[in-house]
Amino acid sequence: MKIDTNDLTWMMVSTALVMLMTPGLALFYGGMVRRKNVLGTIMQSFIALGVITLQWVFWGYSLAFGPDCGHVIGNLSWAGLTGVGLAPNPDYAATIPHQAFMISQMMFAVITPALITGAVAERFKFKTYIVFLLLWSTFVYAPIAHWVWGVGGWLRAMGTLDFAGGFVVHISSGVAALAAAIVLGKRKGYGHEHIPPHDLTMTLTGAALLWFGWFGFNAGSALTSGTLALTAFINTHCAAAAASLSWMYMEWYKRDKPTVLGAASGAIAGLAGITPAAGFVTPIAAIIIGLCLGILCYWGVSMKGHFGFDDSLDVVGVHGVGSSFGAIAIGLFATTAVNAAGRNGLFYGNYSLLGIQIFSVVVVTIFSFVMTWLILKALQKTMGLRVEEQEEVEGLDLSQHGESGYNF
Amino acid sequence: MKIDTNDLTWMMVSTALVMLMTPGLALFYGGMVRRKNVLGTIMQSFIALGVITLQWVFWGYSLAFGPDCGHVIGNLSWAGLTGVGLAPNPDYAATIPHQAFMISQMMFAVITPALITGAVAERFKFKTYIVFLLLWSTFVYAPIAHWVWGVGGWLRAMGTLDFAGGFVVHISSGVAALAAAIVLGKRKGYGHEHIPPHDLTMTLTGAALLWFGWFGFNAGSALTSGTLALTAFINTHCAAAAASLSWMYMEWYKRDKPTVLGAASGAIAGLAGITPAAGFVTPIAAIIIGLCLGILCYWGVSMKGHFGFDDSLDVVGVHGVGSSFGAIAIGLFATTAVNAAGRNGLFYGNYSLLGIQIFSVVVVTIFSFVMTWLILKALQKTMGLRVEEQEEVEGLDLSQHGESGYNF
Amino acid sequence: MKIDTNDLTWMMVSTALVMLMTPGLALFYGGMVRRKNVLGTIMQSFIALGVITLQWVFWGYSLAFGPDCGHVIGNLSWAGLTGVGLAPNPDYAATIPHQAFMISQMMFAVITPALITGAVAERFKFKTYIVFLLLWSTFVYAPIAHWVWGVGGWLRAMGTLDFAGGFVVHISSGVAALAAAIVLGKRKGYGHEHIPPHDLTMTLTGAALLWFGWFGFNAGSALTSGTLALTAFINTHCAAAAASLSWMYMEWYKRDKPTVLGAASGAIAGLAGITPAAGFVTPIAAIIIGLCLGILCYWGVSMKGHFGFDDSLDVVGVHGVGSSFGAIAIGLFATTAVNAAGRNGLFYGNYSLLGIQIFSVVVVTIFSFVMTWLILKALQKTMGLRVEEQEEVEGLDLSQHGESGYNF
Amino acid sequence: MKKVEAIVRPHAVDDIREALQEAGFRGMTLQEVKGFGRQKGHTEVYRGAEYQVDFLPKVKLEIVVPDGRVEEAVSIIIRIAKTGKVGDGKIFILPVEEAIRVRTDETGDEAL
Amino acid sequence: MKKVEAIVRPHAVDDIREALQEAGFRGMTLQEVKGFGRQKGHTEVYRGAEYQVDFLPKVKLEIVVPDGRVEEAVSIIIRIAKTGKVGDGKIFILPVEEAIRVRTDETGDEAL
Amino acid sequence: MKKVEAIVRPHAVDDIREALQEAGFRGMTLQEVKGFGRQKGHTEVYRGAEYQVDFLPKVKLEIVVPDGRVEEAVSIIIRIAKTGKVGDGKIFILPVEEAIRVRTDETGDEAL
Ligand SMILES: Nc1ncnc2c1ncn2[C@@H]1O[C@H](COP(=O)(O)OP(=O)(O)O)[C@@H](O)[C@H]1O
Ligand SMILES: Nc1ncnc2c1ncn2[C@@H]1O[C@H](COP(=O)(O)OP(=O)(O)O)[C@@H](O)[C@H]1O
Ligand SMILES: Nc1ncnc2c1ncn2[C@@H]1O[C@H](COP(=O)(O)OP(=O)(O)O)[C@@H](O)[C@H]1O
Repeated sequence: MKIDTNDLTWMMVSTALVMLMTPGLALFYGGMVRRKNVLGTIMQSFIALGVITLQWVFWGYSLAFGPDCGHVIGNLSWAGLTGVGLAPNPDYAATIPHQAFMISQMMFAVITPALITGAVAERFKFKTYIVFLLLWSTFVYAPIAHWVWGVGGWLRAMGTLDFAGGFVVHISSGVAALAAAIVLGKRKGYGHEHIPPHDLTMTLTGAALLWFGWFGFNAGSALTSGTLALTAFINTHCAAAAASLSWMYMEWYKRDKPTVLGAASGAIAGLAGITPAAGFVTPIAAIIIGLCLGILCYWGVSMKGHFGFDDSLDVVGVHGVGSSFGAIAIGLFATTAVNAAGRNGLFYGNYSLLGIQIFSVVVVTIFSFVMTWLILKALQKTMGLRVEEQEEVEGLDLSQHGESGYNF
Repeated sequence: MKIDTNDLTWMMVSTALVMLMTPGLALFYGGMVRRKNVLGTIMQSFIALGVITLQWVFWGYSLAFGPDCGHVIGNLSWAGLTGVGLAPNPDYAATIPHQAFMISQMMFAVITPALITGAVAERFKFKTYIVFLLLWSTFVYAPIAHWVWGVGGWLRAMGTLDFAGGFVVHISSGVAALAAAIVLGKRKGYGHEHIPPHDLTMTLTGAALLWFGWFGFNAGSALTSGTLALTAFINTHCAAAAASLSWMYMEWYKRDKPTVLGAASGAIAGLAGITPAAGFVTPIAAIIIGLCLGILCYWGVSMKGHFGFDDSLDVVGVHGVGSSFGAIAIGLFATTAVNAAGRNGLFYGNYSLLGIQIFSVVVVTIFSFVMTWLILKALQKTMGLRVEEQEEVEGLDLSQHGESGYNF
Repeated sequence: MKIDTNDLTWMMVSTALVMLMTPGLALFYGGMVRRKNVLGTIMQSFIALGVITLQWVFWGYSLAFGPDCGHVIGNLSWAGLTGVGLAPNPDYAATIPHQAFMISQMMFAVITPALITGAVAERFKFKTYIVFLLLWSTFVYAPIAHWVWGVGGWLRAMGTLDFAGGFVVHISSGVAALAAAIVLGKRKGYGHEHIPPHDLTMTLTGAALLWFGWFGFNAGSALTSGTLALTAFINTHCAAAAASLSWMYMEWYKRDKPTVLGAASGAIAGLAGITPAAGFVTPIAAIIIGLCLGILCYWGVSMKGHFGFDDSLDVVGVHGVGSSFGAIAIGLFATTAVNAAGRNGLFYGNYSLLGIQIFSVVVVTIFSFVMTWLILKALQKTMGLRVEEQEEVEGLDLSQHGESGYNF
Repeated sequence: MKKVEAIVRPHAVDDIREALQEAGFRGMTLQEVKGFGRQKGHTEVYRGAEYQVDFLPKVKLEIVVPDGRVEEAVSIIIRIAKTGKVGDGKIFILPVEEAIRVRTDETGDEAL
Repeated sequence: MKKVEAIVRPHAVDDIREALQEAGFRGMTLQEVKGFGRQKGHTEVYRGAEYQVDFLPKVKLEIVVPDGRVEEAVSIIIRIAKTGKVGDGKIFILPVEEAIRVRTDETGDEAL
Repeated sequence: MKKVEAIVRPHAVDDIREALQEAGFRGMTLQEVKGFGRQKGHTEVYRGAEYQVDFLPKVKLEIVVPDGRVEEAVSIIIRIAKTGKVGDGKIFILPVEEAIRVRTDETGDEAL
């Protein structure tokens, strides 16, 4: 197998872009919490870069992509990057070094558990969080990644399509967020006190970095440079734009005022939602999907109050709802004209794909929910999940890290 | 036509970089307004990503670059990306998919009207602004882009040189900014109250992202990777550096203190000014042009007080003055040694180019001014341009969006 | 020599990434100072983009990389880019234009003196700083760059390995920082007053941009796209991750609370430390080096108090200590399996390299310390190094630039 | 008239405001302050350097009331602000000679 | 001596300062405060959740003046701060027993 | 009881707090304020537009003390805050009618 250095260039760029998304997420979330929790919130994303990077090298990658065990998980023969070298592994990417594929996948593994933290913002005990990161990534992320993308994975074998991580990244974390919000319980004062975002300019900056990095996330998932990457690139941008408009429109329509946080939230919803579909649909379809995503996720977020859980930064409503819709939309809009390696959806005459996609959403949802629930319950019993009430009042920055974000 | 995937890689990277400029601009402007207007100001840039993206797909691109109608505008046959596919369109870029050209141009179309908002900061009614975005992009941006860059465009036919959008982006928006500042009138309290920037660190962050993104803007305008892109890359950086120094020097000389905002403003002036020339001149010429730009735009901005309009964030003095100078400087410094597809300027023995460039500046200036004026006057009569006085006092964040930037 | 446009694409991307590191550093440092010094601190980095860019074009590049004079410095025959054209210079990079090498090296030259400013934060007179920038870059940076990387440079000839600037960038500036902290003396109130960072979210944002840009710094130092760049890319990321964890662990162990600033500091220590080794070691070695770096630099920073100098933002402890260790670690971990152009280290059976590396660390340390000391003493006598006491109390923003960072 | 100055914990403020409003007090003014007292501060660490932060965030509530309603206001504030732990704060009563409503020039109790 | 405490709208401050200065008042102290009163607050929306913000930004101006100049100071402030709309603010007059200038140890009216 | 209100330079605060504490004053409250007086402000420049900033950052320290300890508190503050340059600040003494500790309902000097 010969390496195509142009593909490699593209993958290095993409990987760097995806790496930037994790700090982007840190800012996106950090701006939405109260001032006293800003560092603690940023840290939950930032430290995932540390923890998951090593986890991935030492066992995570091998579990997710290593030689298949019973269609559900990789074995540990690639642990510590054994056998993961500079020659391509044509099973995953024929034109770039195997290590390039590994590091690019690492960035996905890093951001996924960080996404969950939005649901349990302002109350997660840091020590427990570190352990949660390791457990979740090992027992939830790795299996799902293997099912959907790993050679031998059962969903992949069944024909599930997930271009850039709709199932693996967004549905898995969106659903885990639901479980986490329920197990951890509400923030002190939730529903009663006023808990406004402390700095929306930080959130907007984070959203901008996420959007920028998402070009690497989606277009990089082509694993080569070329027209497929370009299509994913264009779809990503168009869906984000469309969803930010439609979310804004909903706010205008329902409350008379379009908010800036709404426009940014819409963009993220569009990005999360188009992720699974980015390399299977046309730009016009991406716009339609984006418009639906803005409306749907606006509604998803608005519903939160009715269910009574405190998904603090709306991970369920945005990532869970958004990417589930996107994954299902593949079953409608996918066309082999865009990606010969994909299949046609309902609108192109193929009925079966839609069912597979819906089934896969259900499977991943149940698995992620149950596993996350079990992990958290176990941690609750042993280490404790939440900071003490007094620490919560004081804020994570002081209680967990002994620092203050600002000394103005 | 075969696609060169390396060129495509470069174009995807460049396009992502240019996309990042719009949020960069949001921060650059956002830091310069008062705290109560920070979100409203950021939103005016951010939402352009939403609005213009769809406008561009559905009709903007076709008007600007579609098949020529009478040398002044494209027709609508490419609306909705009809016929804009993955094969190259050799009229514009022979080695990358037509869609790659389309999306790269989209990012230029997005940022251009956002630039104008600096002139009317802290007072534009959001609802009207959305309509203004659509009208301006359709009736001012698309024609000018067609004249200068479209196949059949009359300025292009005449030999006007504009490497990366000096006319199309910066002069057009800089002049529109002048019209807008005049039509909208001054901010309440302008010239009387102290209206300082609320967060210059945000402005500096924005300037940094703009500088970074501008590598994509200018070097990406080569539409291929290679020495031409590299030259534009180097010229961009050198002009920015030189202009930031000369602006700083002017402040030191005139007022004894070099400001940080001045150095950042100089950099942006250098970037805007070198834009039209980036692919036609040598690095040493770029430095000379940059040095002049810092001085000239410093002077441009200082003049504002004498004319009595409130170009709040100095779009006219920086983008209008800067890029006009850059466009004319092509007539002096251009050399076919750098770009065989260009022509020589005065210093290389060709007298005619200078005249063409000056003429084009005049034409674009008049057109943009008159059209912007008409659009704004029409909107003033119908929807109203400014927020109510009470809303202006309260700030755009609360009055237009029902949010506060900070809850410290 | 034929240009490989893919390598050129990669170098343009890398160069843009490295450019972004300087504003990243501005934010990293800016957040750690007091509010009244934020702009002055940001400016010290930002203006290096202006000053060193021109210095590099007009004489710096020629001194560093131009035709050798006595193995210690380049001559001035490349001044003003004379002879530095679009054809490759195979002595440095055979597949990209000579100018591409020049501009990529420029970004290294820009950030290096900016790194020093952390040691003398909150007290350096701006006028003197500009002169210091020019002198230091000319008399310290250029020679060291020539010795280590220049054709004919004596350390290069001796076999010193420095992949991406461990000696040239980090040791040189880390040691200069020590000299500067000693010559300038402590901040008023140091050791007595509480001088906390004013905005750690800014510092975190800066750290994120540095990490992101460092992919260009290290992987771009391969000067081609390909497996060597990829290895440097992976090592960079892994070392940063590992060091952020081990620094955090040290804090947890020693003080019971892991700080967010600590995790970010660890990441920067990992990045600075792996820089010389990035293209010579395996990913697993990079992780081991990273783990050591976090511990070592934590210790380096903690020592500061015992020596009684005020290295305000810990440049010595992070860059000096970190990169010295990294440079020496090459002597242990380097393997020609990773880079045929390198050599084996101790663990691969070659004893000589370790000695060379240690010797080079000593040489560069002494040279940088002595030269920096002399330059600063000369400036102290002539222009004065520190702002007046009253100006220090008022802050750099007002006293040096007549501005305030925030008007909240 | 008297000015009731209450220095309390920040999170008690919303409830105090509500309770006072219900009791018919229609105006008050609030500031963020830093308090120093028996309540211990906390330690912050920046790269190994420890700082003792002695001042704690408190809120100062000022409400000018007619002489007859001082006790009522005080008791409402105490009821809500009291947690029984060190740091609950203080209430000071100061004499006010005159109050004027800017909008109407009303003075005295009318102006409150 | 009396302390004149005026709670006014933020944007009136510069003008008040100027007018007082012209009238020969050479010192004053200012703080940003949050006010609650008859003037309505506003609603903020974050992702569909509505919050009523009751406290409004006001500025509190403190100026200690000799007994004889209280009325003058008050009338200047009222002249400029009055818009006639709800929320113009209040002025309170408090007794001051002593004033001392730190720099010179002067006391009484001298110290102002 | 009296309230001692001292408006001083920000950087003097830590030392004053320490000195007062040593002298046995166990509580105080602090606010950042902007002062206007004889001390000149500074000029800021934004893109060529000059602004005169008249208000200077000061800190206001409030400490309620028993009648008998007013002078002691004042002299401690003066000792530390005095630099002899314009802008050192002012101290005002106001009467306080009552003090209450929220935690214990103690009143009078007990509550301080
Ligand atoms: N003598 C005083 N003068 C002014 N403010 C005081 C005084 N004593 C206490 N305070 C304020 O009251 C707050 C609470 O006091 P503290 O002694 O910590 O607890 P407690 O009120 O429960 O005894 C302090 O943080 C400070 O703001
Ligand atoms: N009794 C009071 N004590 C302290 N401050 C008050 C009182 N009443 C009003 N204020 C302050 O005055 C401001 C204006 O009062 P408000 O009732 O809104 O309008 P108006 O003064 O026009 O009647 C309030 O925001 C509050 O800061
Ligand atoms: N009459 C006053 N009322 C309230 N505050 C005052 C008054 N005069 C001065 N101040 C405060 O004291 C500070 C110092 O006063 P200033 O006249 O500048 O210097 P000095 O105290 O040395 O004469 C001012 O910034 C202001 O905050």
